[in-house]
Amino acid sequence: MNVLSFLNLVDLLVCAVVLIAAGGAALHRNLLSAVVFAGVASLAVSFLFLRLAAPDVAMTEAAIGAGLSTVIFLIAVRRTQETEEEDR
Amino acid sequence: MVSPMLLIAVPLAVAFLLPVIDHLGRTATRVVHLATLAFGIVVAGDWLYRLAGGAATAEILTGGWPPPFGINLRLGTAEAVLVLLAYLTAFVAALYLADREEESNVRGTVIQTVLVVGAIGLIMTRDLFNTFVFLEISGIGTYALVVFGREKSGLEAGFKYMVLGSVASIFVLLGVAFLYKLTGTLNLDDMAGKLSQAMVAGSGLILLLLLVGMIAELKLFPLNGPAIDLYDGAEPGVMALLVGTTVNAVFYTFAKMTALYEGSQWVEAITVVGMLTFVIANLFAIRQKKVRRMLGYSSSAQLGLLVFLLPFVRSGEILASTVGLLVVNHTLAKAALLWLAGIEGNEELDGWRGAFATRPLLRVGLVVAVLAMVGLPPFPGFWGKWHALVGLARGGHPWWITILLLGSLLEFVYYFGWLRRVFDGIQERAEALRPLKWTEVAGVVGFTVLLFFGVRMLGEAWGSVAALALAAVGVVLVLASVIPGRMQAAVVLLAVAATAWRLWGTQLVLSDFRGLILTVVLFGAMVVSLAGLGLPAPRKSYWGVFLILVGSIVAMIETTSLLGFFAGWEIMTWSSYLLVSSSQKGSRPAFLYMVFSGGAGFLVLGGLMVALGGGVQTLAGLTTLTGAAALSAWALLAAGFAVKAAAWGAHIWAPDAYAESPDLFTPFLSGVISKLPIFGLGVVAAAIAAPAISYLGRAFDPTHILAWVGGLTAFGMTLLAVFQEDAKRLLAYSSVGQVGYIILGLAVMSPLGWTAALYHVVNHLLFKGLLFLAVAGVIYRVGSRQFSSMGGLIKRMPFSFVSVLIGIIALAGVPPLSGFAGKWLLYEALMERGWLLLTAFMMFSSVIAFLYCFRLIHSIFLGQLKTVHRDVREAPWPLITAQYLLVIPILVLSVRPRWLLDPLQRLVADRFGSSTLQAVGDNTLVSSFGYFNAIAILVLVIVLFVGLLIFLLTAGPRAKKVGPLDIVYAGEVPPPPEELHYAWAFFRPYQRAFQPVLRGAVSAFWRDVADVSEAIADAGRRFYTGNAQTYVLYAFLLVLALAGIGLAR
Amino acid sequence: MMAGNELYVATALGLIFIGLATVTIKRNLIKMVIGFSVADTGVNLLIVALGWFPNRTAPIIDDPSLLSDRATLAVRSAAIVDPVPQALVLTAIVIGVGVTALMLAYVIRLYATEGSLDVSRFGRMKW
Amino acid sequence: MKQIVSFLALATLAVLLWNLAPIAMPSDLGPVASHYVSHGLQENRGSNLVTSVVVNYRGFDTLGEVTVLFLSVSGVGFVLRRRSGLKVHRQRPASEIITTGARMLFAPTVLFGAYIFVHGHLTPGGGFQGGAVVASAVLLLILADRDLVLPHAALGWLESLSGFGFVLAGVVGLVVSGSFLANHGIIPLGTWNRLLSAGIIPVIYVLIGLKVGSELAALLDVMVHAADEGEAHS
Repeated sequence: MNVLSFLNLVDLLVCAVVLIAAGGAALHRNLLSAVVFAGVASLAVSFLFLRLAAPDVAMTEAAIGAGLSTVIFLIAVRRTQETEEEDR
Repeated sequence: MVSPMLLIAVPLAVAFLLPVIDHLGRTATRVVHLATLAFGIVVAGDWLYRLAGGAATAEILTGGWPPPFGINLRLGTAEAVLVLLAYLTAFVAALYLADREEESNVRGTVIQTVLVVGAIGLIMTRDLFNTFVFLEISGIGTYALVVFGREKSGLEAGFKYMVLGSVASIFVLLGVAFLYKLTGTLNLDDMAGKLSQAMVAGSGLILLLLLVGMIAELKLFPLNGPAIDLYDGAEPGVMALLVGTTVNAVFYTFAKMTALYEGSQWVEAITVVGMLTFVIANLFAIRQKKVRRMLGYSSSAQLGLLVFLLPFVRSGEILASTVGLLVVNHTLAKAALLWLAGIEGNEELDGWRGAFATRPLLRVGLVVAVLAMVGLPPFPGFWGKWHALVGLARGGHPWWITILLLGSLLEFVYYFGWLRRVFDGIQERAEALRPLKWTEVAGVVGFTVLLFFGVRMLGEAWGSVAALALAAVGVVLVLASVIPGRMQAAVVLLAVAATAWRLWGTQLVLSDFRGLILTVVLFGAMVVSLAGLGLPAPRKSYWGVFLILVGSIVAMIETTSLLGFFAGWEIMTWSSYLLVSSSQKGSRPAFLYMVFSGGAGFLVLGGLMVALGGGVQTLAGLTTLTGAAALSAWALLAAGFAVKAAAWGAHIWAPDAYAESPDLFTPFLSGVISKLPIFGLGVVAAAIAAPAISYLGRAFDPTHILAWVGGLTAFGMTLLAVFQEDAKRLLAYSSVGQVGYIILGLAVMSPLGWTAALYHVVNHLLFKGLLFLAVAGVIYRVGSRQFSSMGGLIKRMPFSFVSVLIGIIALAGVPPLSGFAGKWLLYEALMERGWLLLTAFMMFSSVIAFLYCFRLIHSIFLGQLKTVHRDVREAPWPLITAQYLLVIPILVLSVRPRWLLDPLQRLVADRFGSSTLQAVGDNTLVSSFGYFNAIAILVLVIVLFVGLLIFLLTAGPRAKKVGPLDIVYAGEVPPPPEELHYAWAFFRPYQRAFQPVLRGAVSAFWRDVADVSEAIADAGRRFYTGNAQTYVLYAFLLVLALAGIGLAR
Repeated sequence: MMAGNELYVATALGLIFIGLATVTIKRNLIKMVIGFSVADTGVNLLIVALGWFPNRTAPIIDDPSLLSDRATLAVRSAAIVDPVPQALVLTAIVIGVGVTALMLAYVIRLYATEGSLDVSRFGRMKW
Repeated sequence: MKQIVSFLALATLAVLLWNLAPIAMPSDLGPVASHYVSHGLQENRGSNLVTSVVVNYRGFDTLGEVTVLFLSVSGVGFVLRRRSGLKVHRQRPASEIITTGARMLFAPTVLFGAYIFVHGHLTPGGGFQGGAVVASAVLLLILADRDLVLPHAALGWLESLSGFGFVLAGVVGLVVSGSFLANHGIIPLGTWNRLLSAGIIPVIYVLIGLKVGSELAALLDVMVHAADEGEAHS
């Protein structure tokens, strides 16, 4: 097993993390957790960007997509409600 | 020359600085904002001027590199127009919005400015990803600004709009990225070339993603739900700003993108989605109860129409400038309507009853904007639609034309339905309104004035100085509402007389179809305006509009081109509509009148399009049309003119329109306007009748149908006239019936038939004008139109009595007066043609006509005088003068029919190559069936009548004089007073006999048509559930549906 | 063995799918915004993946001699991924955060009007 | 029901999009990209080609992007301009340690951000990334001290002037070489791989960094504080 295929394995893992985190963001009923899940997905994607030879994009995604976005989501959740309740 | 780049850079720099400038105070912010927009107007206007003068299109590079390496922008004529429009709208919108919010916020100003930048960027950029960026700017600007003013509804609508917009931008971005991957470039022009070279597998799906994204951005069906909510929920002033900036810019963006779709399977999808939007949005709009929601549907429909046209622009069938006219028209009119909606403030359509009752200027603005919206001349939309239709006709797309016209008719229904409500309560609503600031009305005034640039095209199409001058004086009169009504009537009289003077002897000759109708029109107009000296004008703008009407008719008659004819026809339609609606109860009948006239107009337009598709440009060229084209053109034209003439089957609009019109206008409506379809039949339709007939060969004669339509009209309307209890309604039915006779005469297509018809045209003007004027005088004095409230007026109004007497004798077509010659000629023509059944039918209906003629004079003038009318005076002198102006020609014609028949003979001989009528001596006519000596008959009749009178006076029982209340009750409950009147239900026995015929199948049919379309609209609009997620789902389903259809090919 | 970028494309499509499904199925407003954010990330990943080539380096040229040596430059430039999609994504990310912020501001305001985050509460305007 | 339809529709859509994978497969650089790669160095003298594209070749996009951010911040402020019914963001006061820590971290973080955008033309990262880092420094302060009142006026001036500077740089290009945001003939391109090289690119990227940083800071500020600043005195 050479380095290349190891990296591929890592890729595969990260991709799985991305999708699982995104799924968690979609399904978790606590909004704060959902936001954090989305942030994790974004952070994982920024790693993928690095792997795709896009360091600029990776930095931006990490700083803005994962960092700032998450913060404003958290602010919004704090200013509304923290659980996902539907009313009938 | 200022670089076009500054059109973007300057407002953007200002937007960045505004938060700092605001520290100096809100006034500074406003001044800088307005100055920036003014700068934009000047620069864009300057560029437009140069480009229109032939300057080269400006290409702007960025980054220092030529495309495709750098992003480039372009400013050509189309772009300059749109940029100027955006700046203009933004400027006026800034004025309007300045005081619309309680607490103004500098951020609102910033967003307004950036919105303009976004729109201009979209318009000018030639780069696909740059387009995406500016789409986002426009989108975010829109989302942010819709909460302006009205918080709650704006929030809901804005959120839905944002949700769908975000889905759309995902689609667009995916499309753009894949297109880059596919072609290696982002420059639009570069990409279009590369795409067409290699249509790679999968490119269809990519273009589909972009297409669906753009459909959502363009607010087309089925993705227009949130946009319509936006119109409903947001401050109308904001929507006006968006219409002028973002909406146009997105449309132009898509227009640029159509280059990518060339040769792909989606071209048809664009066409279909566009047209579906136009028809469906217009259909759903007819059931809207809220003004702004209705306007939203209308906007969606208009965008649909524009998008529909784009593929035809690509293929060269339609000029880009045509679409440009429609864009400009929509922007100006819709923005004006939205501002008006904001000023009025009432959301419910029914709350608009009597809107702007005390603000005539705004009302004029509303009417102008509505006329422009539905595509009536002289406003730019009309010319745009016309040229678009011509393009479609030439390209051979009759079905698209049909659907387009149907959609346009729906537009008539809801826009004039709106005006109906506005006109409805105009008399009752005069409360004090809050004072308006000039900043609020600047937009309405400015944009409606700008709409008048279409007049330039009107001048080209008409080429008639007289007509334009008349219309111009009319416009001045509309605006100069301070001039008292009677003085305005005098101006009208002078203007019409001057026109007649100018045309005298050249165009005003009886031996020519045009000249004959022109004479009828000008004479009728003079008589009516003379009468107007004695009656109050129904509305301040009445005489101005009347003059516009006369001008349009003159143009219609004088013009040689099909376009000029139709432009005149449509102006005639809307100006007469306004006049009908100007009486107290006129708004409803006027609405019906307009809808049917609109339908008639579209039938005529369809016919003209068939002709234009066959390469015909002028009226004279119509004769070159042959074969199936001739037949379908003839059929459409004949049907259109028949509807406008209120022929049986489409007559339901007429009685109410005639009856509820202002008393001043009914004589003109009946005597003159009803002759214009006859003009159309005789000059336009008849030109292609021969090839139409020969196309069908011996099998079938299409004119026979027209003849029966005329015959049925004559019979049916006469019959209905008999049972009316309302003097004007009676005359109305009679009038329509008489036009039926004329149609019948023309349909005979023989010299004799035409002579009869044209003779009747003149005669009908004279006697029906006379009768309506006389009745107008009676109604003015008595204050009612019901027979039951008249009676015995012979002593109080003797001059009017004589008028009516002469009128009904002429009408009944009995000797000795002029009507007889007409009927006699008609019977002969019918027999000559061998249509004996029709002849008998017509004779029968002439007999029925006696009944209502008698009714008219008996119920009004004979019998007992009501006590309340004991002091009634004769009608005002101008009215009487006008009547006697009509009596004189009737008497002259009765004695010397040849004075009219001779020129008619020449006319007919011109048309048919021969005339079968010969004249012997001054007053004798000879035809194949016998001869007719007017003097001899006159003498005979007078002798007979005098003899009868002497007999009655000497031999008959004396009449007993009783008081009007000389009625004995025998303990029973008395019925309502009007039923006790001697003239009540006069012909009830006949009514019972004819019951099966009269049941009103026709009105039931039209009611069903209306009900069914409303039911469809009601069921259909539930499609817009109001739920944001459903709207997103529609977007996905649209992708799948189109993919299923398009990719399967 | 993965020869191309299928893994990234599939992940990107998966993100888009999850994001849009959240937008259409979850009735909570904040969840919808999260959905958009996730879908945006997916789109960005997809675009970068479009410009990627196996075994090539980031679009940074760190050798001054290339300025004069055109032949080497040609060789080097054949070993670089496409910079354009990256540039586009930089723009798209920033735009995305802007839209997200505005959406969340809307959500905060909508919550203030109804006291609920249920999207079906905000469908009064219809038909 | 609707959920099921949505799910199925989306699944079908995803399958449909998967058909695009062959197009997404690596091929070769397109004509425009190869131009950037082979000429970018000469034309802009910047090592980081992404920066060359972002600031020069597609600089107009970036101006648009900055505009989007500016517009979003204005929009958020506009949407949240009214107080009625808004839930106030209450927060326990942070402990002394956190406050102090945040203040200590503030300066280095800002410096780090500045470093990123100053070197945008040479190394990965640039205005956006640096700006985001600067904003996160501001975020630290906000988190640490809720009652902190940002120097709004200064922030506003920074926001306005950096944006204005960006446009101005574009106009200078327009005036000097007839092309908006052009990079030749204004500042010498300089020596490769120096801080002061690549012509106007670093200038613009610094302006972008300042703009993005101040903008994102303003965004955070407005999200946290908008519409409850009045609460204190009413």
